[in-house]
Amino acid sequence: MTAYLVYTPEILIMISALLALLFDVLDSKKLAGGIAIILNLVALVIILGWSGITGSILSLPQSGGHGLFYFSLFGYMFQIIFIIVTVSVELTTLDFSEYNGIFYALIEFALTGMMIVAISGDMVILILGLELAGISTYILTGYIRKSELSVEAAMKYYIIGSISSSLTIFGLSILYGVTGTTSLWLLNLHAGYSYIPKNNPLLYLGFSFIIAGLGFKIAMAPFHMWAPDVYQGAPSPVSAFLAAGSKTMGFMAMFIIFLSAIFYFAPNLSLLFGFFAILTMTTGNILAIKQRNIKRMLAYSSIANAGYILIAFSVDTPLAVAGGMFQIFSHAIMKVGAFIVVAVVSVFGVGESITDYKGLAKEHSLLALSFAIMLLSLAGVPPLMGFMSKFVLFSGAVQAGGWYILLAIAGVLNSALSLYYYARIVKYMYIDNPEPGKHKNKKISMPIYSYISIFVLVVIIVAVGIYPSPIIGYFIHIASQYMVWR
Amino acid sequence: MSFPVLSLMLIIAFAGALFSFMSKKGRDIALIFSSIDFILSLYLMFSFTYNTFSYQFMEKYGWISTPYITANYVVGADGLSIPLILLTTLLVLAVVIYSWDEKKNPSAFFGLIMLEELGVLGVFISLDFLLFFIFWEVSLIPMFFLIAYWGGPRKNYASYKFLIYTHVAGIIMLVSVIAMYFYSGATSLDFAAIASKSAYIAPFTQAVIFLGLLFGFGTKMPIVPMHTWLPDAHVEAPTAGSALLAGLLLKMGGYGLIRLAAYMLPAGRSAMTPLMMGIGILGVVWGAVAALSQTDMKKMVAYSSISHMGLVLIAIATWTQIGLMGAVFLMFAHGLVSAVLFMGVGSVHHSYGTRDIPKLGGIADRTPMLSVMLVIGSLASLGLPALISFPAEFSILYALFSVEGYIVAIPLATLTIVAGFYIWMLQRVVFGKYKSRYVNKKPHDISLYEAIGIAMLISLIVLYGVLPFILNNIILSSFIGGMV
Amino acid sequence: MNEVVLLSLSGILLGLGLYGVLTKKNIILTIASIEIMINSAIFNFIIFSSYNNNPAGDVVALFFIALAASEVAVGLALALMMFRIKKTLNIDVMNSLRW
Amino acid sequence: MDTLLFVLIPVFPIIAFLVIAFLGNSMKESGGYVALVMELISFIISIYMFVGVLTVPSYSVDKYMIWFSLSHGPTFEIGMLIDGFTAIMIFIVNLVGFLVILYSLGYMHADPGLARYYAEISLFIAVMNGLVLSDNLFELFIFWELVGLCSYLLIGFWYRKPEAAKAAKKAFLVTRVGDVMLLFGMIILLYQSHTPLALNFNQLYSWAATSKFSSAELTTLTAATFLVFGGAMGKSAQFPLHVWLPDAMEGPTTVSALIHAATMVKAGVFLIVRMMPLLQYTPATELIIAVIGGFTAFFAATMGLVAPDIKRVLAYSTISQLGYMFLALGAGSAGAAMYHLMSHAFFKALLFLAAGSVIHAVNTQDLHKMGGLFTKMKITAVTMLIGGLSLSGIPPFSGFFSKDLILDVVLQKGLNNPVYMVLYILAVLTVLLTAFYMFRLWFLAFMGKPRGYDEKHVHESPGVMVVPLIILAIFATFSWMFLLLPSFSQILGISLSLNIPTMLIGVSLGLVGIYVSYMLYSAGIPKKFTSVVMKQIHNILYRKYWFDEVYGAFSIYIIYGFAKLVSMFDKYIIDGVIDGIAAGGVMLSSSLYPIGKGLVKNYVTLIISGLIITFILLIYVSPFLYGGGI
Repeated sequence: MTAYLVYTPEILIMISALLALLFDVLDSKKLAGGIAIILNLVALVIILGWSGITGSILSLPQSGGHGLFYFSLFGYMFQIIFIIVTVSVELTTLDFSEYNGIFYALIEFALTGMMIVAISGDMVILILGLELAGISTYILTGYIRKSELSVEAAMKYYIIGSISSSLTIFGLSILYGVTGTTSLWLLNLHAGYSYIPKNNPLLYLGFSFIIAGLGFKIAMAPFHMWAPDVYQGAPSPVSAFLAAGSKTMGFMAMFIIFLSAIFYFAPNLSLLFGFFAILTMTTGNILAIKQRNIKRMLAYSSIANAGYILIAFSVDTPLAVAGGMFQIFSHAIMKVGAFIVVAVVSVFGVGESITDYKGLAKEHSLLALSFAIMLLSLAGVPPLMGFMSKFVLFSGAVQAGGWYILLAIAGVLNSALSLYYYARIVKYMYIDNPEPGKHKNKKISMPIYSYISIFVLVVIIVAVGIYPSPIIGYFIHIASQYMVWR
Repeated sequence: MSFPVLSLMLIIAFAGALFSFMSKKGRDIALIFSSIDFILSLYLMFSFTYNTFSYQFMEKYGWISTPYITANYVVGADGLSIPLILLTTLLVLAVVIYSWDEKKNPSAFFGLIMLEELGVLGVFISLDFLLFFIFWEVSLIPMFFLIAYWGGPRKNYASYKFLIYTHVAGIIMLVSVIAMYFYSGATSLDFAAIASKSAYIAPFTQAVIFLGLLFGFGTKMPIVPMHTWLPDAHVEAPTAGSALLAGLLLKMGGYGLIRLAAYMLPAGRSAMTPLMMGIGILGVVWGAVAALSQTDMKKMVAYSSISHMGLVLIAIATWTQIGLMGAVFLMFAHGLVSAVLFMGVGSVHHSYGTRDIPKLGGIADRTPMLSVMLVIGSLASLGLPALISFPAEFSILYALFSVEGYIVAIPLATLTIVAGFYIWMLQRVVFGKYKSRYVNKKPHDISLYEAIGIAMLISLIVLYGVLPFILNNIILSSFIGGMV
Repeated sequence: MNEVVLLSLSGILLGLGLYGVLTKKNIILTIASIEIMINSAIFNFIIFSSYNNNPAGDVVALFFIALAASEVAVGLALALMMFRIKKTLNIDVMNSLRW
Repeated sequence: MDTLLFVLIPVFPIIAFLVIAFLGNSMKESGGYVALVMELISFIISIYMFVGVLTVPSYSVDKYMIWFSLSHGPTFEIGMLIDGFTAIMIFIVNLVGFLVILYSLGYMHADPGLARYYAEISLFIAVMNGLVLSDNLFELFIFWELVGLCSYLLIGFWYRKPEAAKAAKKAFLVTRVGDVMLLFGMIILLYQSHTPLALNFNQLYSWAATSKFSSAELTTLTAATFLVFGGAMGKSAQFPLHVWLPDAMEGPTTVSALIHAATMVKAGVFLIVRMMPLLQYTPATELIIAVIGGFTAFFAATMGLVAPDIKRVLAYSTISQLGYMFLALGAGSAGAAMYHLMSHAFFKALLFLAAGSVIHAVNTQDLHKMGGLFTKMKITAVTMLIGGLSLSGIPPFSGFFSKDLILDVVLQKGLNNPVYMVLYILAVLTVLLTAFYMFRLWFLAFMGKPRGYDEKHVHESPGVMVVPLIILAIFATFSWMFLLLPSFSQILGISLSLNIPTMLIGVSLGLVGIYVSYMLYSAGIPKKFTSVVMKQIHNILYRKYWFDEVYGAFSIYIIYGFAKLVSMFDKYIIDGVIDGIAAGGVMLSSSLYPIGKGLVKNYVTLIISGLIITFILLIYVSPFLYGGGI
């Protein structure tokens, strides 16, 4: 029995998904959401308890399910991010009447998939998790059935997503063919054995496919084209979930797979990821400048952030990997917050066009302040969390020396570029006057749950920004552990 | 550990900003809090221990301690920072008084000014790089808003230009310092820790890092050719913004260049000395000459700032005692003088509705007080002895001659041009026939608040011009001795 | 030799799938093409399983067949919603989300 | 003598300045009395000093306090050097200053800017005293600039007149050129001498006396002294920086008398007097000083011949006489220069004040509109005549003796050096010109018939204006008697040794000049010149050799043009590049924008191409970079 205790968080979340389905039948939306949130939080507490303190009940890392699962601080860290993101999104949707129990069920299923990816130790489990999350989010994207945009986004997401997952599977199959095992951790163990050829072109081909497939999930250029469309078309909470959760899952999967791959051809991957890092961040930032739709802009900003995070894959030192994880974490928090704000202000009749945000601070000062903090944090303005994570990440690149410093320079220049479009929105909110006829101030009840989630996220952003020491230390610890496995 | 006066100053500035934002009477709060900060900085100056080559009023608390990145909350002051701290608190106080009659959203206005004080003070007192950089960036945001909200017709362009330029400069500087940190193998991001190791970095690496720092700090100073943001920002900024921008923000560049670049990377500095000299001299000439052809008074003053900052760069490049003393003193002097000039120009704009030199004329007729202040400001800026800039400029020119010889003729000759555009401006604007076709038919002389704000600065301009040793002794006894 | 032929077959399947995705205008056909792509990957697993004398690949293939089926289900549902709104299954009309 | 008492000499005028500056607007006329009383006290102290020094001719005291010091560098100080030269100069400054303030009570009566006037005059006297008392070059430079500032402010006193504003600007900028040279010289000297106290005169002297200069060091020293002389050139309006002084006549006449005749323009001479112990090691600089001085003396006098403005004639005369002083200095005689400085101060102040009296009466400065004033303003006419005779070097007026001393010194030097001989001839010719233009002025103003002024209102000036004239006339006549005092001669190192032949040449040329002008002008304005050559010469002189035009063109076309170019460069090149990059980014953004056209197929195409790129990078590109390979 105790052997199954380790699956408690996943099981809890699965239960919450089923309960949500049940309550949907009973037409009790609040209850569905509430129970999902509570169970998620319980799971979160458990994971925090396991991972936060050394000498917890689990000795990490350890494998389970005959090698199908692998429990590590590293995985738990990502699970924490997934749960925070999901809970924030769910809290927000409690305020909106259009989301019912099915929504919570789907989002909990997606969360389950993500959680499984985080602890997966085998290709099968990895793909199952990815697909579970993927299929749930395809549906979530099309959740507003009446909306043409929503459905179209779902369709596009579905097509691109399934093509990508087929590419991923294809790549994994080649990996299996060359190495003879589907276990990723075994793969890692076997990597040192001489019978596995190091310079097998098939292996390169396999990894190319995997990169293309997972590049879709993390919205890496040139696999990013779907992201703006889908983020724009999807309901805002779902966009938040996609940008913060689904993308993080993609990175998680990449971390797991390239744990072994890096052994085979680290320098080649280094160059590859360096190239994609610069391409992705530049594409994201350049294209974000001209966007007129706030959600598209946030999507491009998300693409740019993927570029920054890719630096960690390229540099591949403990500090850089820690920085990459920190950046993943902070990006998830900031992006989910930003999308939630977008969702909330739409309730007040503010459209999705960037110019609709003009003069927002005059009417919704708290929302505007939170949004400003999130945007400035995304831009990397100190002393917010986004600055600290970029600082650690670029420090990692600089520490590695050599041409990696170019990555850091490209990163900082891009982040300067990004300041332009983030600051523009902040300026719109605080300085410009509202365009006439906008801001039809719908009289509605206060979206109190959304305010709570926004408040919590802002507190995290500011607090981690001001006192980042434990978080940085935690990430460095995880990163070192991750590096040691190699 | 003694009384944590430096942290207290930061807290007061922050509290002032917070309360100003929240209160309806932002200006009263800003006045009270900035006065307290000013008094505290006077306390700093008077309780300063002479002839010790170490930081004083030190406070140190742990902040970030991880295997790779260690940073602490360390603040302290020495002879380099004390004048700049004094300048900061004084200028903010003067600006608050000067802008007393601000009508447009005053609470936010004064809150931003206090926030600016927080950032700039933080830059001058923090002795840890991460802390330094945080304050560095904190100082940008309020200025961006000051320009973007209270600015002139092209405020959009100017505010973004300011933001992007200085932000790019900041992050290039960030990367350089991180490189310095890792290449030196320092134990933490403390200035002291980096400084104790950084001299052992390979010379070529030092030179590269130094170049990055020069770009970062230089853009802020600004040095040619990264200077074009300054005139635009000044022209569009409100008077208070211009005064703070020229008075304080430019000094951050010079300060950083001395403390972080030139001091910590001796080999890099000596490799880059010719470049710094060249750029400095180019800046001196460029700023002065460009100022000559400006018709907008604010733009003219802005270009003269570029010229003066070129002198500061030269002084740093000489790396001699007298040169550095001159650099710090000139930064202090220029802070006061440019603030006076910008305030004067702001009042001209306020009274007559234009700053365009050809459209003005004979304003001494209707606004004598304002004219006197403009004259004094101009004279101080062109380096008239017995006013504050002269000892500084002389020291720098002397240092330049003692290092590079007769090349000093170029900046010296430029002094004529500097005098030229100021005196010419005075002839056209202040003197001559009164022109009656102004926007304001009945121009009024400056208000009491404006006058007090300017007069505070002018009195110091005269005081330090006549008795420069008050400040020089602090600069010399502490920081120079420790550095050169 | 055997493997090479079989792998070529799976490669051709992948190419066919891709060709279908790129050329077919009908959403249903596109979904079918995607299925072909997934099948090529599954086929790969089976080939390698026999090549490696390792049953894991076969197991994986079984898993993924189920997966592909659920994916198709969702795809068809979405296509249905699409048809309700746009009254067409032409994939090229899906361009209201752009720049 | 209590040296500390002399600190008070500049202090009292400063008090006057502060009082008038802050309370002046409510004080109106009484501000003048404050200034007068304070200046009187200073004047009395300076008499005390003068007398004291005359009793102890070798008196030389240097009192200083540290200003600021560097541990690896010079110590800057402020202090007082009191010796014979100081005492003489202080005496002149305060005497003329006092008289001018007294005179102003009448002359500036009811001017709206009265408070400003007295404040600035007091400030000027204070800083001029400070300049004279300075014991080091650095301190001297500070006061040097401050007197320049006062000069600037006072020239532009009637700032509503555009000409006045323009003249003030010109004065400031032209002297600024000199000041910058002086600053340069100071920097070189400071670096070269390494005196413990920066640029302290006494220490400089002993440094120069004790060190053995190599030829390279001598070159440096020559450069330094020449640059210091550059400062003097600006301040004392020597060729080619003379252009500002005639224009400076836009200021009130009292200002011209005090600043632009008697005191400030002498600062350059005084500076070189202070530098004489160094100059003796640099004959090249001495020669330059002599050449420029001698040439300026002649050159300015020629322009004085035709100037129509009464004050401008005197201004050219001042330039010319300052040239004499520099000639003397160049010839190595500080005493002769100093003595001429003294007598010139008296008679030129007198001439200006008298001219002021005339202007006060007729309300014009144009000589062509005067005439026949002798009967109406007898005291003014007579005192001005005395001044004119003194200027023209007619015995027994003091100008005769001082000018003769200079001619004598130059001649002595000229006997060994042909350059000085040429200069001597120039100087002698200048005597002729001087007498001519001076008496042209006098005859045009006081003789002949009235030419278009309001005759009814013309009357002698009030007592406060006349008394200074009389006092100055006495000094202009009898100041040569100082030379009879042995101690005075000892201070200056000269004596009243009459060299009959040179004297005769000088006096006779002076008389010829007077005679010619009498022939031409005693009956009014003569007919225009008929000869083309004369017309051309007249034109050249009248247009001041086109110096203003050339300088104007230089500043407008060269400097201002360059400035325009630079700001164009900023605007179009630098900003153009930056904005271009920004615009390029935006354009790139816009052009990348529609990629994909929102069509899934295009997205898939991109994904496939990305896949191919990945494979190529992995398998082909990386191995080349890392030396690995498949």
